[in-house]
Amino acid sequence: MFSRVLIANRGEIALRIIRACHELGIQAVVVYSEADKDASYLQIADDAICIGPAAPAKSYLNIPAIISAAEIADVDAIHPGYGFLAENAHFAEVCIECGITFIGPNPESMHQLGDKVAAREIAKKARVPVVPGSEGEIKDESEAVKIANKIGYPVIIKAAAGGGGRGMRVAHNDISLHKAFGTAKSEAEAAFKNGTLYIEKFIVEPRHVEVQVMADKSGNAIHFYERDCTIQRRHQKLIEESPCPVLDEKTREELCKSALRLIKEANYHSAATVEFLLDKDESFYFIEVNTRIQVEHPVSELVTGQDLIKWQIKVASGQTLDLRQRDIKHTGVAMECRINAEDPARGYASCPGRIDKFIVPGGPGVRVDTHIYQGAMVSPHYDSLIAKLIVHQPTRQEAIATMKRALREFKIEPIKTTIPGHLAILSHNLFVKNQVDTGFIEHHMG
Amino acid sequence: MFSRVLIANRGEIALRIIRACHELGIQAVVVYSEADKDASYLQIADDAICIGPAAPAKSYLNIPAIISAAEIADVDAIHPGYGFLAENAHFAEVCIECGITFIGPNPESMHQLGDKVAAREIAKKARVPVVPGSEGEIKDESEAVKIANKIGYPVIIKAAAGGGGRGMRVAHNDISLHKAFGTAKSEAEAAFKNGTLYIEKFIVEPRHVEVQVMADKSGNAIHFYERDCTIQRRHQKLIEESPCPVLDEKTREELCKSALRLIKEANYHSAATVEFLLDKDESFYFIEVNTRIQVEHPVSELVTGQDLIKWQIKVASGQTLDLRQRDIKHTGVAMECRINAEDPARGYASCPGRIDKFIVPGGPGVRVDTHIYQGAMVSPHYDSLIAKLIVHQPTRQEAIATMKRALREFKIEPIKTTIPGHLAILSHNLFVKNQVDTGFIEHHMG
Amino acid sequence: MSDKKPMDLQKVKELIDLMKENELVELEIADGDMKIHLKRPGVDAPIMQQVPMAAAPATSPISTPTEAKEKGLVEITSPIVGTFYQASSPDSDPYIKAGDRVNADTVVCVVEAMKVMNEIKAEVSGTIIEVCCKDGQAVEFGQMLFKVRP
Amino acid sequence: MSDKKPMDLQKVKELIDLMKENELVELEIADGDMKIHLKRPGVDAPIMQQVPMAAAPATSPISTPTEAKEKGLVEITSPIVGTFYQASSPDSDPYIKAGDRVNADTVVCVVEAMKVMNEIKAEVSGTIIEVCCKDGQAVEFGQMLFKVRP
Repeated sequence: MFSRVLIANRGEIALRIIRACHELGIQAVVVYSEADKDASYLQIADDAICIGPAAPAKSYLNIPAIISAAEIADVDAIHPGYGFLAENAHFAEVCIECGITFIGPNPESMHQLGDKVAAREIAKKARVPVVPGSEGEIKDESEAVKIANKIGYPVIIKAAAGGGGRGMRVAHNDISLHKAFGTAKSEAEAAFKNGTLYIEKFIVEPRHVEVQVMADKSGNAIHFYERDCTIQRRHQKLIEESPCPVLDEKTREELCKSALRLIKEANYHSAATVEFLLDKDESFYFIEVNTRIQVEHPVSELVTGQDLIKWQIKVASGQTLDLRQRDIKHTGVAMECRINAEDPARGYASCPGRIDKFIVPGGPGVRVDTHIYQGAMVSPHYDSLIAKLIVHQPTRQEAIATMKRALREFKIEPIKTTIPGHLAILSHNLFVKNQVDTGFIEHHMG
Repeated sequence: MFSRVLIANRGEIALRIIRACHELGIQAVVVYSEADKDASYLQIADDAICIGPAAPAKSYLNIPAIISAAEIADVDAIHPGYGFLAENAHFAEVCIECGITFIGPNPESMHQLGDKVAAREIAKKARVPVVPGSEGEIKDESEAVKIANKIGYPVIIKAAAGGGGRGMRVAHNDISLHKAFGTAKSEAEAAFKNGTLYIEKFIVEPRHVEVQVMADKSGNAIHFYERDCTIQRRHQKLIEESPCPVLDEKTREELCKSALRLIKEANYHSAATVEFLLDKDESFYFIEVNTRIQVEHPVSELVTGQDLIKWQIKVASGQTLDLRQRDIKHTGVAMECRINAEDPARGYASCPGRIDKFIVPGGPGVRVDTHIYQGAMVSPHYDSLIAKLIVHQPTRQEAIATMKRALREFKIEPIKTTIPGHLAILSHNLFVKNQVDTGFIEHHMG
Repeated sequence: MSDKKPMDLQKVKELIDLMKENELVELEIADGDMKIHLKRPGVDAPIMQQVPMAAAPATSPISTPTEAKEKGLVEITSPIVGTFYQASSPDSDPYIKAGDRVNADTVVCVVEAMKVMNEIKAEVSGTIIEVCCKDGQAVEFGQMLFKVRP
Repeated sequence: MSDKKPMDLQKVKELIDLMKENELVELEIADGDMKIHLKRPGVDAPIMQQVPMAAAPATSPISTPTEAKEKGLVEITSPIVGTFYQASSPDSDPYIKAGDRVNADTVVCVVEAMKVMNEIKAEVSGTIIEVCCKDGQAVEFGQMLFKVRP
């Protein structure tokens, strides 16, 4: 096992990793930017090293500074958290070259699974359902129409180099597809200097479901069941829960096993999340793999009683996963609300500032992961997540009741947060009755 | 089910009961003294009524004021918490006379089990082992010697009217018994104007083990396993854990079943704790019943996944315990540290004052029950408990590791607390190796 | 300072008294070659600013004790929790009303607690300025019932 | 103030007492060629007191940025994380020592990061007053390396 680990991240996930290290008897060294010099977790860490100014490019994304900090702190391993360098295969390579273990997958599988086309190929090899569509580039409109008629409308055209919705168009019939093809192509060329397009079946009003997986370096892999992350605003998850409340037991088992097959096919080790779209008929389609620990991992920890960060550290150090799949029990319902510092009245803009009042909820069934304290500053330089409120109860109805009372207890002043929005969602009939899809926030909570 | 409950208590247990009420959809009304007017849980409650000045006799022990508050608040039931009026049978009677449900046992069983001699008789009827001794008063020295020789030395002489150690003497042989008898008798006469003595076997270096029980009004009763509360200072519990780490499975089952037999024999309903001394040879002896919820109840909640306060409210409203004993699973190890505002350098005197810094631990496996917030005043009028830190992990070793990291995260300034003391106990070899008895603090942590 | 025109301290004192009486925070006077500029700390502002957010006292959801007692007035507060009645029975006249003179032993109202009518005495002499509760209203311990000018 | 008419200290003291008694924060008097302007820290002091304990910044466990810069001195801080060396090799003389004059382009030390020796320039002209790190010491971003009197 490692004796000293460097945490190349900030905020709640840095604190989360310090906790795991300390419980494993490992020293934890954190890096920080000048903007984070007053963070309270710096005092809990065994060492803290300033690596640069507030701008992420000059600190948390600054590979030479982080490696240099790791060297002077004399650590065995680096945990990248999520975001920043967590999915940067080059960073993982540099760690290895410097003789420092990267707590995550090897660079090759990170690179391979990070590429959507390559990941899709692996999924197909592993007999995991993927969204039907063109295999690679479509040459012209007539090929697009042919494929669309084969897989059935509606379809979505996407830019191969794409992201952020640009070069993306939905078509419901041949006529709209002709029009969409041209628009998408010119958008893609303008935005990415690459007009390559591909086509996929468009899943209408899907749910977002993902499977938590962990694999060791000896080829053992287990899953920790699924999380439902359907409640999103502009592709940002807001509420996550486990189990997915609409999944029947058979589909659920097949979903989890699919994720495991994919991960094994990729010779992957460390934590991963395999993301799927769940259609109204309970068909599920693989979309992508996140080759890191995720914000919402506590949801799976509560329902399984397992500590995913500890496992991630243990398997990185070479320990085998001495757990069998049947040892992982799923008990009750867990739910997470992301408490972000953002102002609904200003288009959910991040709402930085000093926190003058901070009263954290507690009591039975409540877990809070936060690096914030009364008197802390919320920095405008980083993302707006200030706390994760996670509850665990025997039933979904009880989990919602506990979450609501905990949200009402949570006092954060004077900045605006997502708390009132969460209370509105949790009280919404469609949420309570599990009749939501990824468009719920846009359509019902505007 | 009740629609509105009055909470006749303060501090963390008042907040705990508000949480349970709100999760059950019940309105919670709290009473408060002038000293507690700034308590943050008053804002979470549906109503808060000032019932008197700081002195407990004029507020939290003031039965007419509390009943009057219950009447003007128009509640269905009163939850007494622990301490104050929780074991006052007269208060329970007044509630019933006023048509308000008392959330606790009926006054008769409270009265009966509150009387140590009567409770001992019930235990014997239920075939629950009691500490061997004289059945009632011993007339003179020669009878004392006769009984001592029958039950075996060492023995302890106690005043029937006693308490606080007065009129109490340990004897190891006939000679010291003769001497002790006279001293105890005159002490008892001086202190209680009642020289009645009885004699019991003196259990050397016992552990303190208690069983959590819940019974409904239809005669169903189940247990929630045991708690070990051996770590005490001057009979004040400091650390509690479940399971008892030295109990073999067979003894444990017999212990829990004994507690259930006793409770059923007493026709008891509501929550109760049956306390035992555990001898080095794993013999256990009934000592008393606490006819209320206890400070350390969260330990049992974490290992069983049950909410004891909710059950207490549900059975008081007449619901049946729709749980069978085999539904209550015991998972992992839970441990509680009581965080008291007290100063070890001043003989553990209570340490009231304003809290200028309050950073609560969080993350996996950690539960915090506290009514304190940054800026709160710790009142000198009430007991020194400011927070309960409870952890839950698969093994005792992991529970200790989590507790230690959580204690180190817990920042409470500028007042003195039990946190450094807890860290010392948790690091002590004898505690880690389960070689402690109720004298541990006095003998090893001086 | 000129020895020909000695500064008139007495006048400055008078100006300050004027400021206080009128709750001025700043005063500046130019008179020929004479100029006086006086400034007092804001009466409300600094006090308001000093209350940290976290320490802002939770107000009782049912009633708030008077935060700033009115000058020269005395409060009669409820010594018990209960229900406030202005008269001994629904048909009787109120014990007192605004404008009435009371002395220490004057019964001003009853507060019913646990079916017992507790007569509340003024315990102060003076004139009732305001009846602060309505007939039949629930009152807390310490809640203001009447304002009295002694 | 005129040297012919010595300042009347006694009167100033009286004015100060007057301010204190009356909680004035500022007083300005212009009288002919005489002008007095007094100010008490009343306005700022309460603001200082208002800083709650919790806001006391956590200091970095490894090193603390200078909290109160010494008057007139300039700091040379490390622009990168790494290991501080005073000389280019173990056998060489230090680039500089206390008392040496430096200008903006003078190399004052190297900071090794990822096996690369980064020469650090003074970027200021002046005299080295103190070398704040030891040879071979780990330094953070922003850590003070030298004090310079410009």
